This record gives sequence, structure tokens and C-alpha cells, in this order.
Amino acid sequence: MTRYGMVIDLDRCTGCRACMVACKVENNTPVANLWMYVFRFEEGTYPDVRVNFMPRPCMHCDNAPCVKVCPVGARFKRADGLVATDYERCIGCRYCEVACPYGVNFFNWKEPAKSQYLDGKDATVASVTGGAVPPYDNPDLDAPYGTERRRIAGGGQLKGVVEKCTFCVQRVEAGRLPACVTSCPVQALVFGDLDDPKSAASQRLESKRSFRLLEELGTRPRVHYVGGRPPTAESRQIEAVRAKV
Amino acid sequence: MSSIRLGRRTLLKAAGASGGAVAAAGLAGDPLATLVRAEVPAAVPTDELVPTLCWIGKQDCGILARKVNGRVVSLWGNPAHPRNNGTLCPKGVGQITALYDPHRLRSPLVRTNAKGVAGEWRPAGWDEALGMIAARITDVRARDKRLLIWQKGRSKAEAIYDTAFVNAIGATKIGHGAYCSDAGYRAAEYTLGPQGVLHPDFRNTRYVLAWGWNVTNAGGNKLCWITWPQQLAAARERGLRVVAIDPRLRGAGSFADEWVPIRPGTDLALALGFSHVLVKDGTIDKEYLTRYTNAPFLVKADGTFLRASGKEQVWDKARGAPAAFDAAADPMLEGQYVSGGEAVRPAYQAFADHLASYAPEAVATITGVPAEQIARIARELAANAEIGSTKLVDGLRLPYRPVSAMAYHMSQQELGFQALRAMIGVFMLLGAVEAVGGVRVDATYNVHGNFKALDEVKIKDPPYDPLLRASRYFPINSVSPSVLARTMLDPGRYGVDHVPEVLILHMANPLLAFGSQRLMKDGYAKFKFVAVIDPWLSETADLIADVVLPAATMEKYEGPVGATDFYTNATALRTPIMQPLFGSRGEVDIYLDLAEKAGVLFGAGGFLDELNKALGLKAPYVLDTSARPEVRDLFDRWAKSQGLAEGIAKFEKEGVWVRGAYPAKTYYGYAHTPPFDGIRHRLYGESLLRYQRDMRAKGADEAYWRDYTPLPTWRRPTMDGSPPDYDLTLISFKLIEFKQSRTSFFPLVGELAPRQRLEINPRTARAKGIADGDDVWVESHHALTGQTQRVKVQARLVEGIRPDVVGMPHHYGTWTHPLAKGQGPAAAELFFGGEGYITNTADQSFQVKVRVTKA
Amino acid sequence: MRQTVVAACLLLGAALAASGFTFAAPVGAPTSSIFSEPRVEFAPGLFILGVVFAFLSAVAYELIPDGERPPDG
Amino acid sequence: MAAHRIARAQPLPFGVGRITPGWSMIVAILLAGVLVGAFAYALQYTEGEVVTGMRDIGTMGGAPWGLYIAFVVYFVGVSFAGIAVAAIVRVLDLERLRPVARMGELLAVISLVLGALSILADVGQPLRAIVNLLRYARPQSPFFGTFTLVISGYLFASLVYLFLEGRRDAAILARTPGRLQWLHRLWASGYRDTPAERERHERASYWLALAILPLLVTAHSTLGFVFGLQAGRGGWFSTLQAPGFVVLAGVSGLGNLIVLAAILRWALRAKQVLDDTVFRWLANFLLALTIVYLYFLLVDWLTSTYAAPAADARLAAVVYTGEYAPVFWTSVAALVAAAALLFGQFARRRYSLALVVVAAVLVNVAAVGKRVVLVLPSQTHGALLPYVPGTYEPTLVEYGVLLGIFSLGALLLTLFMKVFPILEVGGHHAEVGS
Repeated sequence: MTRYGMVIDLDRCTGCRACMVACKVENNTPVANLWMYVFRFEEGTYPDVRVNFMPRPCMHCDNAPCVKVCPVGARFKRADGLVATDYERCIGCRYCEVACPYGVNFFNWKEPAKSQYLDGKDATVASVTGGAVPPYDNPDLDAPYGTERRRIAGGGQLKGVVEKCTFCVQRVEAGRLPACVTSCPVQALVFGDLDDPKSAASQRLESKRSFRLLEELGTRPRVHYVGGRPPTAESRQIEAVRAKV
Repeated sequence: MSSIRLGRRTLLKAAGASGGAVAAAGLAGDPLATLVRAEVPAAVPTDELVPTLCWIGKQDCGILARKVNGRVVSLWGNPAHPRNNGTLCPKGVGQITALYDPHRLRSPLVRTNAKGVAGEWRPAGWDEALGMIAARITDVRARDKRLLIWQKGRSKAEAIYDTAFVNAIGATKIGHGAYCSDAGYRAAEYTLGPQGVLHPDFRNTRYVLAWGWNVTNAGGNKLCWITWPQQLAAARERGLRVVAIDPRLRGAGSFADEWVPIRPGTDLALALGFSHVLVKDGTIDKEYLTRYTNAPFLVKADGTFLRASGKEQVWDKARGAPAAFDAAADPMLEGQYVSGGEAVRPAYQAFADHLASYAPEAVATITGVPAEQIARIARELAANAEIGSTKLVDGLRLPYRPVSAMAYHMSQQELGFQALRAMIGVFMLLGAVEAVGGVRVDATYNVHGNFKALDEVKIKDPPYDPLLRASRYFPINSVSPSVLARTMLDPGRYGVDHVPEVLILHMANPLLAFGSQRLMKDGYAKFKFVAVIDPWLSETADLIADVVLPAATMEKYEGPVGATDFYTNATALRTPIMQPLFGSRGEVDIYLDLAEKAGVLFGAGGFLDELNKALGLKAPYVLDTSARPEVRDLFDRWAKSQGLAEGIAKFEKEGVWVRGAYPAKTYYGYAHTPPFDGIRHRLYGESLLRYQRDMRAKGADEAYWRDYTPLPTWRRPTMDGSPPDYDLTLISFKLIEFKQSRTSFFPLVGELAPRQRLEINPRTARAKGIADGDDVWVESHHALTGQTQRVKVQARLVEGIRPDVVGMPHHYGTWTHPLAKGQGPAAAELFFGGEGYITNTADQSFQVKVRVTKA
Repeated sequence: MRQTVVAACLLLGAALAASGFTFAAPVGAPTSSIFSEPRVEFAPGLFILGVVFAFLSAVAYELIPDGERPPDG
Repeated sequence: MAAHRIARAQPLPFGVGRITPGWSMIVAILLAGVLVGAFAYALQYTEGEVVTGMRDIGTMGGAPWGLYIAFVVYFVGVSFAGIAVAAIVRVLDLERLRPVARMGELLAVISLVLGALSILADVGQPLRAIVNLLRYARPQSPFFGTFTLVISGYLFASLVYLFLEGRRDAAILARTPGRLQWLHRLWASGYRDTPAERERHERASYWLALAILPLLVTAHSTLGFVFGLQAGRGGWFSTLQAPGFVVLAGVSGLGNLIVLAAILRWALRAKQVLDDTVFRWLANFLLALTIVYLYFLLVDWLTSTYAAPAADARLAAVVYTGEYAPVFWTSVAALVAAAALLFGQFARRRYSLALVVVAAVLVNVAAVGKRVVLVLPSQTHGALLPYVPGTYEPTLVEYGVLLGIFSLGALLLTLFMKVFPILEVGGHHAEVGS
């Protein structure tokens, strides 16, 4: 059976954050909602300093705290490994957000249409886009997906609900790779069926020593890291993005 | 990708189905009409990928725009494009917000207030605006063509703009290069022949000096960003070792195996320190030096070569006497000889003698790099170079020297030209120039005309042109806008006899790019008429433009541009993803308009005639010089002249034309016949000494001639003369999120790096009572004039920077775009242009002494 | 009569609560979407109804007059 | 019919049915508070919770749970006292505390309503929340306990309790004609105080109390589990969370009850009913719980500082010496001061009403402070990945909504007092007659 997962090669990641932007354009997430985030951090003191980068998508845990705590089953685990959010069921209690140790959940603090990067309703923009919000609005995001046929794709769908990385379910179900993976200039992100030993993801995973983030919490993430090194308590984030709604 | 139909066939089909009239109109009239959303019947939803090119950076990555019912919804990398292989950097993806930015210019603008202050504008029609510019062009052309300057930002269609248009109107062309890395270009052209700076043969190298290489943020030699990191990542998986030589670690990121935090402006000394060790250890490639460089040329006591009947002489060991370099059987590299009663020594010996004062211990005090580290890295270079080894490539046995450097922006310092010469020298000693795995300069080995030209500069007496070319000030001249600004302010001082009057500014924003905004503003304000072509109202336009023309971004035909990843031979062309938005026009259209209105479109020497030459159009595709072509047709003719039977359709369908891998035979200079096309690389720059003598003879100050030395010679940079309370050296750097001043207001990338900052080591910050996030004053000091400039900026504490260095990214300080409000000042406000802060080749330095105090 | 109603109320409450709980999403490690879906929609409502009924039994116990007495006695 | 008579009969006890200018003024003030809350909430509802100080954890550097959740915990805690006192009175047959039983029940009902409102104020989709909880609520979620047991079961049980306990007084009041007679008749629902009825009531409330006590522990524990089961946030994952919630709930509930009883004793001049014994009992009870809670704090402090994992140690530093230290140490100081005050009185066997009330107020300050310190730091500083620490600054909207919720609670209490005696009217063995 297909069980999707992502392998992130920290030896390749240049910390460019293209994945973050690709995610936003594909999924139309509102301002400040960074489903994909790339940590840049340093350790040590001058001159013995190391700089490292670490992309952080949703871990799509097999033992996901967010799924466990969701009071209404809006957050659920799919058989193919994806952890999805039914934005039509979410009540916006943000329990998933406080339960998740990875900080991958984002609440729509205001009307998403009012917190997009460009206002499609602006007369100038509307004259060339027909008033789509955002002007690059992706039409694939409104369809139901999965065997459950629930609405789980994309961001900026509704005010007052929580959304997060979907592994680009709308692309994956169409046989394509998640936007971040496609865009990554150095192929640091590999996506695929981790149950299939021949998949690119499995092969990359086999190629090097690997770790998962906060594995000690028992969340069993489906995102594996190879190469590089995990952040430690000494890691200081540099160039942190602190986006404002 | 597979599920989406590639190309515009679908769309054309849909348009065809919508009615023959529309299709016919499309064929007969504006070819872009077929791309308009309105032509697509609403009932037929289309979902297609339309190829184009990124227009932000210099490498013009291939893009496939996903269009749904005519609306572009996302931009993806074009997998067929060798430079980005289906990927994009954050700017590339995020520019979709630039495409639809409502703050783009929406019509030509005409200034209604005085220049020098924020512009007030009235919208004008294209006809009127073009007419105003054309009238000015016509006017100055009639009086003196030298009064017309055309300045560009990036090369996007050199044949069309830089060559054909500039030739047709007779303008003087200046670029941004003197601000970027032209000093490095000049050093490579002069020393090795090809045009470019230094980069590794990544597929084969094992040891790289990432010398000031901001690998995770700024690309490298000739390419913008994606290609080099891709090649680096792959090379590291093969075991490549990276030594990052940079005051700031962040640029190399996690790719640095070793960090050498060097004192800014001292790279020249470090390179000579490496050379010292190589020479002392004798780990040099004698064969390369002897056969392919001027190292065996005999240098007389006065520093010039010993010549006989016009030919440089070498010491022939067999004969024990001088012989012409091309006649000697066994030229010596070392030794002191006497010829005709005159002491002579081979240039190599002169270099070795010169290096005596650059022992690692001495270099350590200059550079702040420990002596043992200098010696160790030099020896690692030597060990990895495997001097004498060869490798079979494409059936050719070529020298194998897998040590290299990426040194693109290294030249942005006062000693830039000579620092690059010194660095090239290290790899010349190792024989790694153009060897397999060694350092390279261009995609393929081609000796640029400057190899000869820069060796034969004739320094004139005044009057000089405003750029001071062939002058006693900057005989090797990179055409610097900040020099132009200075001569415009004070032409008499430089013996300049004419001050340009009309400036056409093409996608450039010199007020933000060059050192000292004040100097640039004051100098450029002397232009009597300035026309700006830009998608946005640039800061330069805001202050000094008279007329602004809105340019399209990705919605235009433009090119052709190179698409090589330095291993593949490929060409690309920007094709429009839709009609130009918001009333803008593609630049090719604009120049056709301008040329027509200025009366230089038709006939011999006209724009069309020049286009025929510049684009290499061949019969039957040569343009009729009496009829204005459509832009698409122009490129169709070019493509067909290039031998592409399908013409422009190839690019409209695939975006790029990949011709295949470069064979080793054209790729490596060594593999050429004769090797290096028969030239000898210049370890010893004899002509530099000649220029020095001429400059002195013509009364130039020492400041101008002192760096014209045949061998790179260290001196303390001018900035070191600032008082000791200016205790820190400011450097600027680039961020991956932005490209120069033109992207910080793209909402999607602006969010990632929303404001200017000063990076400072915590140790330094603590001593000054500065905490992370504090506002600080950064005040720079001009060591010669005592002038100071200061800005307020937020401090960011990072361990990965030398404690005596502070850094600021180079992208902020724009003010005309609402989204740039509050981002903070431009780093350029702190640097200085002009003497003391530019190289001997008139290239800008981005280093200055500053003091930092808590605000 | 009263005892019957009270017992019925209690039993109904307990049954509703138990079935409501059972018909809610299955308890277990959330490895697939079934652990996030109630087996029967509004099962949680049923559970609450059960709790309400259980406590209502106390009201019934006190309010319903004793069978042997006449209602108005 | 009695209801038709112009009521000029004897006044109802404890000011029921009597509208005084003072009361009206209080109601007006409270109504104003409710209106402020309604306005603030309307703003939040239309604009979204961007008007609050809450933001996402991690890159946004905020806390997605703020004052609303802190007060959900606080309100549910307060409800503890009422039902606990009432149940304990019943189960242990503590006659001395009978006078505050109804007060406690009412407090329970009202604070549970306020707790539910705080949850609704917090969630992004309040209307959907009501429906979806009934439709999809999952037993695995610790919120299941909060939403079902606490807000429904517990609230309903308290209502049943209040209703049954009040029938006797209702029957007494129902004899007096007036505008409220219908209500009292309805409430009395045929109660005639026959020995059989009394006996039946005694039995019913005994079993009800027995059923409620475990429910009480369960309910407060599940609220503790909301936090205590989360390993992914530094500082929350702890076995002590559930018992800590139960005890602190008792502390704050009793504190509230004491304050309320003191106010009523003064306002209703009910010195006889609410005699010193009542306060002595409540004070001793409060003292015991406060000491237990202080012990928990000590254990917690030791656990989080002695050899804690890095993330927990960092968090502990933020709470004990960092930016949350003022709130934390104020809370601790208040608890210690309250315990000292209460212990002093206990030791000397002399009780001052004023001092007991001061202690009661202090523990409530501590309860609010401790909830804030529980909910917030783990969000702003509890990240296990190298996120930059966050901040949370409540906005006027949040204060406004909470003001509205508090005002509503006080208003309900004030209104209740005018339709039904908040203190028991007939002594336990008084004759109701007919």
C-alpha cells in the first residue's frame, strides 16, 4: 500500500526558502501562514561556528498528537499517510496547534481574502484576473479529495479554522509532487512512497544516516531527515521569519 | 507535469474554435492577440503550461507558467532548461506577485515638478512620451552623439539593446558591471583571456576555495543562483571539500568544511601568501608555466621584458643564452641571468622574489588568518592538485588539477583587480587554469578581445570622455557610473570636455546600486533629460527622470539569452505568458518605437540594419530595413537564421533550445588546438607597468597609478586611514530572497526578510552595549575627505561574523513602492564612490570603516 | 409507576450514554480516518442525552407522585 | 386565583421580588458590562480573532490560547466549589454548611455557563462548534471530557441539584401572592413537604451527590488532561496536571464562595443564616486545599529545575525568573499569604470574617495568575524546535469580552436573587404546611 512520506536531505539544503514561497503560491495560504518553514540556525561561538538549515513541513506523523486531540475529527490521518484537515469541519479551537510539537498549524486569524499577498479585488488587479483572490488563486483547491471526499486542500479557505501543510494533496492525487519538492533548486526534498523500497524517497533515505524530528516524543513522523544535523538546545535561529498577520 | 498539457496548442485550438475571425486577426495583426484571455471561450476551460523566462536575475531561468483560463496561477521551473532544471529560487516563484502588482506603472509618466525631489507625474500616452524622448535623442544626436548615454541594469537581449539599439542611436553604453564584478572580469581577461571571473569545474573538482562566495544566497560567476548550488551539492556528494574565505560565514552556510574569517580587503595578501608557500615548496606546474604563460619571459631590471626583434626573450637552458619565447627548447623559470650586460630574470623568478615578503607569518598580520592555516590550505591545494596527473575526458588526455575557486564578487574591493590577479596567480602556479577539475572563467574557453586590448591601452592626454576611458586616471576602465557622476559634477578637474545631457536608463536603479547615494544623485541630476524604462517607478526615476516608460515583466518576447549551465550548449528566449499587463510594453517594442520616432529605424545604420547584424540574421530571414517588423517575427527570423526550422515556435513550445553538451574540445582551454588558442597567460603584467609610467609621465596622482604594478602588490586600503574610532569594517552582502533593489517589495519574498539589519558579532555588540534587536546608528567615514554618512538600523547578533566586521544586506532602501515602506535604509547610503573607494579600474568597492553606536 | 419511570430513565440514560460513546469515533491510535469519524453521526449528542437522562431520573424520582397515593391527596 | 390578586401581602424573604434603587444600579452597571462584552465579541466575530492578542505558535511567535482558555479553566474551577460543597454537605451531612449550599449550586451553574461562553469566545467557528461537537465529538480528545462531561453532564447535574434543593423554598414562597408566584409554584412542582417527600428528597440528593462527586473529579481531571497529556509542549506533560487542576479548582471555588457569602451576608443582612461557623468551615476547608496545592507547587518546582530536560529547564527559567516571574511569584505569594492568614486563624481558633475574605480574594488572584502561567509560557516559550520565543499581550477586545462574561455571571446572580432566595428560607426542619 502507498504510504507517502518526505525525505529531506540537509546536506543539500541551502536554506533558500524557495519551498516556502512555492508552497504559498500553490496553496494560496494567507499572509504569515508558513506551512513550510526553513530554519536557519547557527551553533558555537566565533570562530568555531556552524550554520545549518532545516526545512520544516508538517511531519504527517503516524502517531499525530494533532489528530489525537482534535475534538471533532476535522484533523485526520489518511490511509496513505497524509494528515489532513477538513476545513469544513474544523471549529477553530486550535487544540491541534498547541498539541503539535513542530509548530506547523496556522489559524486564519482574519478573513483570508483580506490577508492575501495581493488583493484580487483591487480594480487594477481585477481588470486582468477577473477578481480572483489571490490573483493567482489555484482552482484545484476547492475540490474534495481522498477516499473520504472531504475538502482538505489548500489554505486561506475560511476565517477561524486551522490549516496546515497537506503534502499538496491536490497535486499528489494528480500524480505530481508537492510544490515544495518540485521547486527545490537542489533536490533537497524528496517525496514518495516510503513503503516502496524503490521509490526515490526510500532510496534517499537508505543512502545516509537519518533522523526524525523530536522522535523521542513518539509522534513517528513521516518526514525523515538525512545528512546534516538536527538542531540542538544550543541552536540559535538566525534570520527568523516572524511574519505578521 | 504529465497531467497538464504542455504548451499553447490547446489554447490555439480553443482560439481557433472560437471563430476564424479571431484567429485570422491574430495572424494578421498583433501576434499576442492569440494569447489574450478574452479570446478563450469561457465554456472551454484551459489548463496549460506556457514557457517563459524569469526576468529578475542574470541567469534567466526557464519558467513554465501555469495558466488556467488565461489567468496565470503559478510559475514553475522549466525542466528542459539546463540552468534551473525545473526548479526556481524564492524570487522566481514569488514574482507572481510582481506580475500582478497593482503598483506597477500603468502608463507612461511625465514629470511635472522639479528634479531632485520626489517626482510628481502626469500620465501620458505612449505616443506623447515616446515623442518627447525621441525629440531629445534627435536633438543631441544632431549636436554631439557623445552627449547621449544609455545605461542598463541587466543584459536581457544584448544583441538588441546593447548592440543594435546603442549603435543605431550612437549612445555611449554603461552598465552595472563596475558595481558588480567587472574588476574581476578585467583581471581574467587581462590575465587569462576569457571573459568572466573564476569558477570551479564542478563536475571534476575536489577542493574549492569559496572565496567570498555567498553560495547559499548569491550565485557566482556569470550565473544568478540555482545552477551553481546545484553543481556544488552534487560535487559535495562526490566528496568535494569547501574552504570558505569570507569575513562572514553565513553565505557559505552549511557548505563550509572550513571557515577562514578574513579581514575585509586583504584577499590579495592571502592569495600571495598561498603562492608564497607553493613557490617555497616547489609545488608548481612547471610545464604549464613554461609553455602557456609568460612566466619564463625575461624581465629586465626596469621591469620590462627583454625583447629582441619584437619578441619576448626567455633564458634557454640548452643554449645558456636568451632566445625568443617560441624558439627556445628549454626555457628557464628560475634564476638570475645577465644578457647584454643587463641583469635579467624570468618573470616567474620575479614573482618568486616578490613573494618573499608574503610569508604566511607576514600575511597573517595583514589578513587576520593564522599563519599555520594559510600554510595548511596552500599545502592542501598543492596536495589535491596532483600536479602532473592527467585525466581522459571525451577521449582526450588532459591535465587533471581538481583544485579551484569561486571568486565572483571578490573584486568589490579597492584592490579588486589586483586581488583577482593574485588569486588567479595561485591557480596558475598549480597549473589548474582550464585543467580538468581546475578553475575556469567562462562556459567555454574563448579568448576575449580584451586580452589584447587591455594590453595595448594608449593613454591619452586630456580632454577625456566623462567615463575617463583611456585616461591617465583609469587606463583599464570598467565604465563606472560613479565615476560618471563625479566627472559630471566636476568635469574640469578631470579634463572632461563634454558633459552628457541625455540618459536612457534601462531597467537600472543606480541611485540605490552604487556607493554614495548623494554622489549619484548630485551627479546624475546634471543630466538635462532622463528617460527611464522600468516596470516600476524606480528611486532613480523618482528623483531625476523626466519621462518614465512602463516595461513589461514576463509578458514579452525578449532575448536571445544564454541558457548554458556551463556544461551544456543552450539558448533561451523569453516568450510572453500573456499580453503586457497594465498598459506596459516589451522593451523591444519600446526601442522599435523610439527608433522609429527618432528617425533611426530604417535604412543603412538604422536599428533594423543593426539588428540584422547583431542578431546575425541570414537570408532569407534578413529584415527589410524599410519596414517595421513585429517583435515575434523578428525573433522568428533570428531562430530560423540559427538553423531552427520551426523558428520561434520552438521557444513558444519548449522555452529553451538545448543543443547538447559542450565537447571537452571546446570546453577546456587545454583541449584547444593550439592549447589556449595560442596565447600566453600573463603571470607578469608588463603593460600594467607601462601604464603606470605613462600615468606618472602625464602627471597623474599616485593614488591613480600605484596599483598599476606588473605583479599584484599589497597595500593598506584607503579606508584604513579612517580614525581609529571607526573601528569596524562594513561589508554588504546579498540575500537569496532579493535581487538588488528590485524585489524587496514583492509581497511574497518581502515577508521572508522584511527589514534591513546590521549583522554584528555578539562580542562586539556586548562591548558597545548593544543587544539583539536594538536600533543602532551606523556611521561611515571617508578616509580622504572626512565626510561621514549615517543610517539607523536594527542590530542582529550573529556569531558567524568577524568581530571587527559588520554586514548589511544590499537590497533595502527603496521608497517608491508602498510595500517597501519601513524596510530600512540602503546599505549603499554608507559606501562611498570615487577615489579611495574604487579600484584602479574604476570598479566600486563595498567596504568602508564605520562606527556603530546604540541609537 | 414512579420506580418504573425512574428505572427507565436511568436505564435509558445509561444505554444512550454507552451507545453514544460506542457510536462516537472508535478509540485507538489514530492510524486512519475511521478513528476521526463517529460511527454514527450525532453519537456524541446521544452520549450527552444519555447523561441528561441519567440525571433526569433523580427529578423523576422526586416529582412523580407515589403510586399508592391519590394524586391530589 | 392568587395570581390575580394585587400583591400587597408580606414581603418575600431575602429581598426577593423587591426592586431597590441600589439593585437597579448594579443591574444597570452589569448590563453595561455585558454590552461592552457583546460589542467586543461582535468586533471579534466579524473581523476574526486577529483583533485579539493571540497568534500562532512558532513562526508567528505567539500563543494560540490566551486569556479565554485561561478563564475557561478558571470558570470550570470555580464551579467546583458549589457542587462540591453541596455534595459534601449531603454526603457527610454537614448541617453547618447548609446555608451556602444553594449559593454553591448557583455558583456552579453560572460559572459553567461562563466557562462554556469562554470556549465559544475562543473558538474560530462558534456556531459550527456547537453543532459539530454534538455531531462529531471524539472521545479520544481530552476536550471530549470538557465539552461533554463538564459543560453538559456537570452543568445539567448542577441544574437538577439546584432545582430539587430549591423545591422546598419554592413551595414556601409560592404561598405568598405576587408577580413571582407562578414561578415559585412551577419550581415547587407540587412539593408539599410531606415526610415521605422529605425522605425521598434526602435519598435522591444523597445518591445524586454520590454520583456527582466522581463526576466532579473526572471533569476537573479531564480539564487537566487537556494540558497534561501533551508531550509536545514543554512544561505541560505531567501527571500532576490532573490532581493539580482538581485541587486548584477547589481553592478558587471555595474562595469565590467565601467572597460571595460575605457579600450576601452584608447585603441581605443575613448574619443569622450565614453565621461565623459557616465561614470557619469554609476557611478550614480552603486552608487544607491551599496547603495541598502549595505542596504541588513545590513538587513541580523541584521537578522542573533539578534535572529537567533542556526545554523544560528553559521554560522553568522563563516562569521562575523570566518574563512570567512576576505573575508566577505574585500567585505564589498570594497563596502563601492566604495560607498564612488562614492558618493563623485556625491555630488561634479565632476567625475574622474580614481576614477570611482577604484570604479568599488572594487565592482567587493566585488562581487566575496560576492559570495564566500554566496556559501561556508553554506556548510562547515551550517550543522544542529552535523557534524564536513568542509573546502574548491580550488586547482590549479580549478584556472586553471577559468583562462581558463576568458581568453576565454577576447579572445572572443578581437577577436570580430577585426571583428566588439565594439562602435557604425555611430551616431544614421547619414546617412548610399548606
